[in-house]
Amino acid sequence: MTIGLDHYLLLSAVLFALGFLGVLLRKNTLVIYMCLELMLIASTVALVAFSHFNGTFDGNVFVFFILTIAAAEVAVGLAIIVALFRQRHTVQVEELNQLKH
Amino acid sequence: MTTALLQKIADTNEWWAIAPELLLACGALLLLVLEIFLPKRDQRFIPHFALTIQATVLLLLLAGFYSGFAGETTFGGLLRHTFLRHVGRVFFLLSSLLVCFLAGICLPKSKMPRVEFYHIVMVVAAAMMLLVQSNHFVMFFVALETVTIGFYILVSYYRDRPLTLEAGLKYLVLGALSSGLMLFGIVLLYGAVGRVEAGGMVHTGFEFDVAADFLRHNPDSFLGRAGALLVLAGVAFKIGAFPFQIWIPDVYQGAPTPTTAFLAVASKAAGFGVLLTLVGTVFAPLQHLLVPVLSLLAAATILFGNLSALTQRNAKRLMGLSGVSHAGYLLLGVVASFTVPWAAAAVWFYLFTYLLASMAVFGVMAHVAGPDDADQEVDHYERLARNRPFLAAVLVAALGSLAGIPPLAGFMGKLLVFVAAFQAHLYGLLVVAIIGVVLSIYYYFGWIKAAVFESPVAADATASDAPAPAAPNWVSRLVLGALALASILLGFYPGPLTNWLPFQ
Amino acid sequence: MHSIPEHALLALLLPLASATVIALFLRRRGAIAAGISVGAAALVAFISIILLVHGERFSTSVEWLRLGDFTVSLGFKYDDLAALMLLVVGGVGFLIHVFSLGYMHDDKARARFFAGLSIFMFSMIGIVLADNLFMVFVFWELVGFSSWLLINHYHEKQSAADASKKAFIVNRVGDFGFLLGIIMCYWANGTVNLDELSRLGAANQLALGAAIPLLLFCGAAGKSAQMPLQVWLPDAMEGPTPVSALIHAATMVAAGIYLLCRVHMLMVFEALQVIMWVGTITALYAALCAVVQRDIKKVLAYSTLSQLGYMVAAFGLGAGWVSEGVGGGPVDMFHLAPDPAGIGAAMFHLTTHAFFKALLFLAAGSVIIGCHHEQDIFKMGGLRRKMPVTFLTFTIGVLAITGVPFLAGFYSKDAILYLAMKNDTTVFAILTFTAVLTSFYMFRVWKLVFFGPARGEAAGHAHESGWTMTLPLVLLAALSVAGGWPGVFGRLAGSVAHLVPEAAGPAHATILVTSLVVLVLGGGGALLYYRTTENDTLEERAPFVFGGLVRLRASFDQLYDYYVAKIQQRFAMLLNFLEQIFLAGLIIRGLAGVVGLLGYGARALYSGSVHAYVYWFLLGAVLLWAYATGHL
Amino acid sequence: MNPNDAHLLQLAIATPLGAALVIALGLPKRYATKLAVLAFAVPALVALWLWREFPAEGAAKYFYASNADVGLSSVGISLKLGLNGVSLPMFLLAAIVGLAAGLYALRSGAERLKIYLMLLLVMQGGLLGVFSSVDIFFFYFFHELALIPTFIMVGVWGGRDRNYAAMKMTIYLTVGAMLSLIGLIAIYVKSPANSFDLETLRAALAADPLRVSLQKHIFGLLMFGFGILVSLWPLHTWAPLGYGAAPSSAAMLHAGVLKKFGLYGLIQIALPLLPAGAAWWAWKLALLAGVGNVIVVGLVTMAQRDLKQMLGYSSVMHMGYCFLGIACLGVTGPGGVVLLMVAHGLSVALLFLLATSIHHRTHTFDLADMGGLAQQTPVLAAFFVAGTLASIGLPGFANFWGELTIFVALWKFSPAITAVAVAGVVISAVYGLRAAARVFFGPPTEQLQKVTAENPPADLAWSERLPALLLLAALLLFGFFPRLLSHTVNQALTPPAAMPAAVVHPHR
Amino acid sequence: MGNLLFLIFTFLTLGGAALVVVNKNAVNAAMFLLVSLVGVAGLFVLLDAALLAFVLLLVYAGAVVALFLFIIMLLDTRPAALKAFTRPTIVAAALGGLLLAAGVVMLHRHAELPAAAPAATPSLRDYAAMLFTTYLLPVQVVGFLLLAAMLGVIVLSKKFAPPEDAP
Repeated sequence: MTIGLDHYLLLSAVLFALGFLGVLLRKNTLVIYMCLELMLIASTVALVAFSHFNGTFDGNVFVFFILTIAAAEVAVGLAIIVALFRQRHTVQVEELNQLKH
Repeated sequence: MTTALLQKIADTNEWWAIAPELLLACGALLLLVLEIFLPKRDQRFIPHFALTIQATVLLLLLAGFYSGFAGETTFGGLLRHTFLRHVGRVFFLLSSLLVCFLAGICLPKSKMPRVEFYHIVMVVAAAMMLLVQSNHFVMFFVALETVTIGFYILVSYYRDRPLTLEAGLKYLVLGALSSGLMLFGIVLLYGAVGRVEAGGMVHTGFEFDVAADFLRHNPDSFLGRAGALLVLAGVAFKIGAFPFQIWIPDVYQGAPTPTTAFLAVASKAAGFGVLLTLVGTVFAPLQHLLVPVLSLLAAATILFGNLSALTQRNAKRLMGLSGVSHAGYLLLGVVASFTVPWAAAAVWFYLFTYLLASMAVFGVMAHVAGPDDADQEVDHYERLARNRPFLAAVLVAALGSLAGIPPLAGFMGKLLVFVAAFQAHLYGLLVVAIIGVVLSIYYYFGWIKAAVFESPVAADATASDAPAPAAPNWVSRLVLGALALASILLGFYPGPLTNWLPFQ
Repeated sequence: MHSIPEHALLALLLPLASATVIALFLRRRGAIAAGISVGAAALVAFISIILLVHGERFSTSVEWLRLGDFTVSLGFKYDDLAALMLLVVGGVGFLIHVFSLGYMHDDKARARFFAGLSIFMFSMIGIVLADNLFMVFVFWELVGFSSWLLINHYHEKQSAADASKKAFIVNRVGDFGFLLGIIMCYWANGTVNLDELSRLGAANQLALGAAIPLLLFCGAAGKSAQMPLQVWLPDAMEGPTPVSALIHAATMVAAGIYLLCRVHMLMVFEALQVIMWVGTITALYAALCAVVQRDIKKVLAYSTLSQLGYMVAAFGLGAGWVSEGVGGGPVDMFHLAPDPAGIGAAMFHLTTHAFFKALLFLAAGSVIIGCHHEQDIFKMGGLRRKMPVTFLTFTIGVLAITGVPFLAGFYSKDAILYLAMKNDTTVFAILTFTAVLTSFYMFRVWKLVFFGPARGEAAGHAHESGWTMTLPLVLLAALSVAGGWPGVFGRLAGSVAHLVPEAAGPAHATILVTSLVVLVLGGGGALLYYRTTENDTLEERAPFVFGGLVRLRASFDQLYDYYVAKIQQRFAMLLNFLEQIFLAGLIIRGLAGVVGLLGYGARALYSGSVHAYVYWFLLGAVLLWAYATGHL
Repeated sequence: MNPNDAHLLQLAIATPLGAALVIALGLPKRYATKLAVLAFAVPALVALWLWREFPAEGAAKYFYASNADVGLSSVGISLKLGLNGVSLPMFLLAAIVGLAAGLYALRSGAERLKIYLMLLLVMQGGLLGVFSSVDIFFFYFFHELALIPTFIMVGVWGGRDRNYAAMKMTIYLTVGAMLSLIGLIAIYVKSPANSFDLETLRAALAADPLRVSLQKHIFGLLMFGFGILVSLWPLHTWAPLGYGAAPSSAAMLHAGVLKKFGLYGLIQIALPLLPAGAAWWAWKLALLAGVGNVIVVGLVTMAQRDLKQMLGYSSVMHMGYCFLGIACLGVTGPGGVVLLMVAHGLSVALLFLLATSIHHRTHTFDLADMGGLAQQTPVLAAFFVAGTLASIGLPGFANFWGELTIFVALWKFSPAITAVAVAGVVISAVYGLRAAARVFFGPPTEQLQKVTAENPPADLAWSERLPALLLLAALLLFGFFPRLLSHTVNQALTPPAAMPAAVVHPHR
Repeated sequence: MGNLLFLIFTFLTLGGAALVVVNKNAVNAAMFLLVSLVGVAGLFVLLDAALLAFVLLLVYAGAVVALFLFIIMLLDTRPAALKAFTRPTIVAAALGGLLLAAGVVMLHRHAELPAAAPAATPSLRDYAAMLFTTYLLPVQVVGFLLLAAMLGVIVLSKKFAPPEDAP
């Protein structure tokens, strides 16, 4: 068996789905946030794989941007979560439903 | 890749073409510098400075500078300038200017730092301007994420308020989720296209033209279709199309009013600018695929937005939900733009009228709102006509325009979109749109009723807990009056806008 | 004034001008208003005489309205029929105007009254002169309006308000058929111009059928108060007495007869049969009702009804004349115009009736004024000496109506009876019996009012009226005497007079004897039977008969009241209920409610839970994904 | 004046709108009322002048025409104004009723009179615009311009139930307006003319008619859209409620003039452009209007106890005649409708005006509480009776000609429907006279005596009398001389090809 | 060899990710995230993108996961505070999982991938050339993005007001 693009793509898709599932399942905002990061990582795996197998290089460069953006996103997101924790003393999403209807 | 080639590419980096964005970004930086160097008591002038920069750039744009690149691509194909995208730039600048104006009213009510708000608004505006001009998925994603992350901050700006932070968190989670979806879509597209060699250069699916070319030749490519639809999902989040509209009311309610305005107007418009760009370039070959999807989205969005707004009594949520329905009407225009070329201009026309009216409403809200930004009930508008007749008049004009009542500008927007839709044979959607318009009359009119028609019983009951509306100062009067007047005059004489927009 | 048609126009417009001037400027100046109105009436009377004497007969018309293939013109058709009618209207109208000067002298709303009279004159003359049916209809309605206005003169009285309303609405019911008939005629024949219709009739090109004449007859039945639309006329006596005399006795109610004569060319056998029977039954019914009335005006009203029935019957009898003369089968009759003998008889009686009934009413008015607005004949009595002129003239009127030889009524009634005898024995019998009744109730009134002791306070202080009231009485009395003489009527009616059937030989004798027997039977019976007491002799001696007649009289009113209150109004209430509850409530509010519920449902989906929102995104993504794979 | 000179027409529309703007910008009340009078009077005078100067021949053409670009030429829209034989009477109607409503409003004692006048002026501008628009988009646009103030006036200055009434009216009329807008857009999109200009559309569609099925659909849209606006049964329930709540001047202008928009649209736009569609719908329309509007609503009117509601329902009923006239197609029926529109506009405005005047004196609209008012206010009674008689179609008033013409035309369409329609005349007489009698005649009720004892009712003041007189005079004028209206209408409606060469007069 | 490595890294990646999802303790989740990232980095190496693997580890393992851990510690959430899943949640999650799995299967089955066209391993110089010529503008934008994010973090956490809202 040769490991080909389809395997990488499958891997990436499973990783993406796992991330999504995590977002669905978990109630801790921090973990949810990690799962969201997983989804981004999944995309980068596919991107790098495509770059490699298609012989194009731009995908790899794009990963740089994605990683940077993800870092910024994490920073901001964590800041929000911390600020929220200060106000509400919880990071459980089911307790964060004051805004509704 | 030779150095010469790279040099050639570097030569296409025409910074002059994005001078407005640069000016804006540098202005934003300057704000920070000023904050550091100015003495504390002079810092209150920084917002004025921000407004001045934006106004200047806006005037430059309006005067026709930087529109000379129409039809060209710059930065090695990262950006493409067309007149319609130039219109988008003007739009974002105008909305950021007005948001800064709103911030000037709202921010002093809390104890938050202010300069950062203006900075981020300006950066986001610049990013939006780049976003609509992008011609390349990398550029597109980077600009989009700049906008999104900027909004994360802006939404949760009142970090001492639980509701604001809750809104921030919801926006964060769902925004990141949609970014993930979109990114995966981009990746799939990239993968599907693979390597394309043309003119001695290697091209990839990141480039809009290349991707479009691929889709034209492989309209059934699963990766291409799936990628396109996932990208669409990301855009749907931005514009608040069903079922990705679900975050809107919570976030709108919790966010500071200026942010809400920015989200409602600029973010939505950015989404539509992007959508128009995408369906006009990359996804144009997928018409057979996208028209049904977008039509369904439009119908569901219109119905769902209007129905859920019907009984809503919180003013900010109401604006959000009604904004959802506006997204539906705009989608109608987008669908029409596949077959009717001028529909894109009609969408922009609609967006401009929406901007004028929404900003006027948010301006009034900024005055009526009490210290708790999230608690803005429609009932608080009781007796507004008696207490603040000017605000009531502006509100009536703006809401009427949003409802699409002639002779206000919003009606013209709807008219153009509907005519385009009719020409595109979208009869079913038109029926839905009309049902939506009729439903919308109920809640807009309910709001007007609360503000203008007096019901003595209700006035007594709610007078106690309703905050007293602030008196608008002369700047507010000027701005709000101008917005309302524009909403009215453009209804009578849409010429200034229609002649400017590329309708032919 | 250079030409004759302009005279006619002047006759039409003078009363209108009078009414306009009064309404606009003279609301509070009753005396001047009265003067203007009477002046206008006098001029009209004068013009009508000039026109009659001048002898020129003409038609003229101008376009009034044109829309597509629909044209209405405004025109005059002044022939002998119109001349006669104009004279009756103008002459009698003028006399009644004069009478009103005295009668209404103390009325607060005198100006309105005279304006109303002028409006009426205008409308009535319009009917008389109209050359086409649309124009007739226009003035027909206006006549109805003036009638409404004048009945409603004492509007603060509930009964007057109700009576006027009833009159107008019942007339509208008749007009419903009338208008349909006109429209049908318009499309069937292409014209409603009377001349054109005559020409077509002469050329046998008319679209004939029973529908058009019967529909037109609806209008006539409404205005002339024929069964079953007779209910309004007795109630209309709520108006001032001159109004009763002018409108509800002499002229307006006769307009139905006049109309029938105008459209005789459209008549067919079946229609005429119907008309004849309606007239006959009305005549009998009204006469029966008149017997039990206590109110002097009501007696006269029923008498008017009865006499109108005579005229209608006379017109209808024209049909039989043809069938006898031609002797063909019913198929042939469709192609033949009816013989105009009916017209002659009807118009003849119309004219004489106008004279003597106006006289009777005015005399009754004089009595009422004399008795300080007492109208109950059982509370009068002995007025013979207190009001000699009134007595004398009233007597002439009674004699005329009962057909005493050589008075006007004698001739016209005989013409009708003769016609009936020749054509239809049953009708003849009924009409004869009616004539007996007529004599009976007229002499009853005569005796009760003028003879015996004064039975009421008011009658005791009765006094003769002033000259403005007695002068018209005298003039009308003269006409009631002479109006039927062949020499006079022939002069007045021109060619119409030639149409009047005249009995000759044994028939003549039969009729003469019949009418004398009728007179003696009815008149003598009443004079002998009734005692001048405060109670109705019939009621005392034969309560069963009396009660039956009263019930007969009331039956129609009860029926109508039942219909209006129980059927029509309840149906309206039911529809209103359905409208409010079902349409506005259930459907509209229900729909709004359902939409509102949907709204609440949609709103509830914004549950505030991030997880729920993520599921929404999942849903969206999965749907899009499935669509991309082609599974959707 | 040159009939091709458009300035006066533009002036007539611009004056009220301009005055409204000036008042909105904060003119003191003293001047505002004076300006309002002027702004109502100018269009009336101009309308009279234009009417007088209107060319006697060729009324199918638009005179006083002008064309201005508003920046919507890409979708075939331009502000084209002008008057033809059909719009001229309607324009005149709008001007007269507007003047009457304005004069009445001045003395109505409304709170915040300035804003009230301003809204009324906007409405008046819109109304004048509706009937002088040749461009069918602007035709719609001006209608909405006039409609919005109505809602606000009902909501702010309305009487009983004003909140619910205003809301219901708004939603109903929006539905109607949207449907008709879609219909108009459909015409634009489907026609080869690529223009909203009615003249261009007529020429284009005469040469190249739309497919029959398409015509059916579009006509259906317009019929129901306009039908809601004109209160076609069973879509009428907004009308009595709305008019019951509306302040007098708004009710006058809406019921009197604005409501005619739909009928006018059907006659000017739908019938000539979509003849096949019209033919297909005619029977359905006639049944709805004949049975629903005339008979059912007529009977419902009879059952009303509230004077204003009754007027509202009676107005709905009379619209039934108009629909019937339209169902006749051709010239006569629609021509009759134009006459009836003008007449009904005048009479219903008069009645709404007087109903309010009655309310000022009796403090009630409940018919059961009234009676015998004529003894104290004979002039008011006279006016009201005149208005009632006009509305029930008495000859001498303009309404008669409209109804008569419609009936005549209807017979050719269907004798049975004609009978139904004419039966409506009886019904209207019943409720009309009943109401007049209830209010004015007979002895006064105890309730009323109590009210009048406290403040004895004065007879009609000049401020009420003048507008009433204006309306009544117009009714009588057109009642006596219907040709003043019908002449141009006839010319405008008669198709040029079918112009009869020799008119056969039925007289010698 | 390549296959084996691929399998190992895949196992690390997916196993780590799965444990992130199902683990009850946030600290453990962060650690498993790290494991997953290491797997991904390995995959990057297999795909001739060693530089990216390095950056990934640097940025994610070094910064992001550390930040996560830091915050988790700071907030001191109790791992035991997790409530049991309710039945609807389980059903919904199962359904969601099924749908996601179906999506993955779809992708695997339907994807028609372009023929492999391997190219030379990019060098650091290539990256630099790209980033500073073709993608210069995005780089600039990202710079502003980072600045804005930094400012945002400051605004959201800095003490600028009276300390009454301190935790």
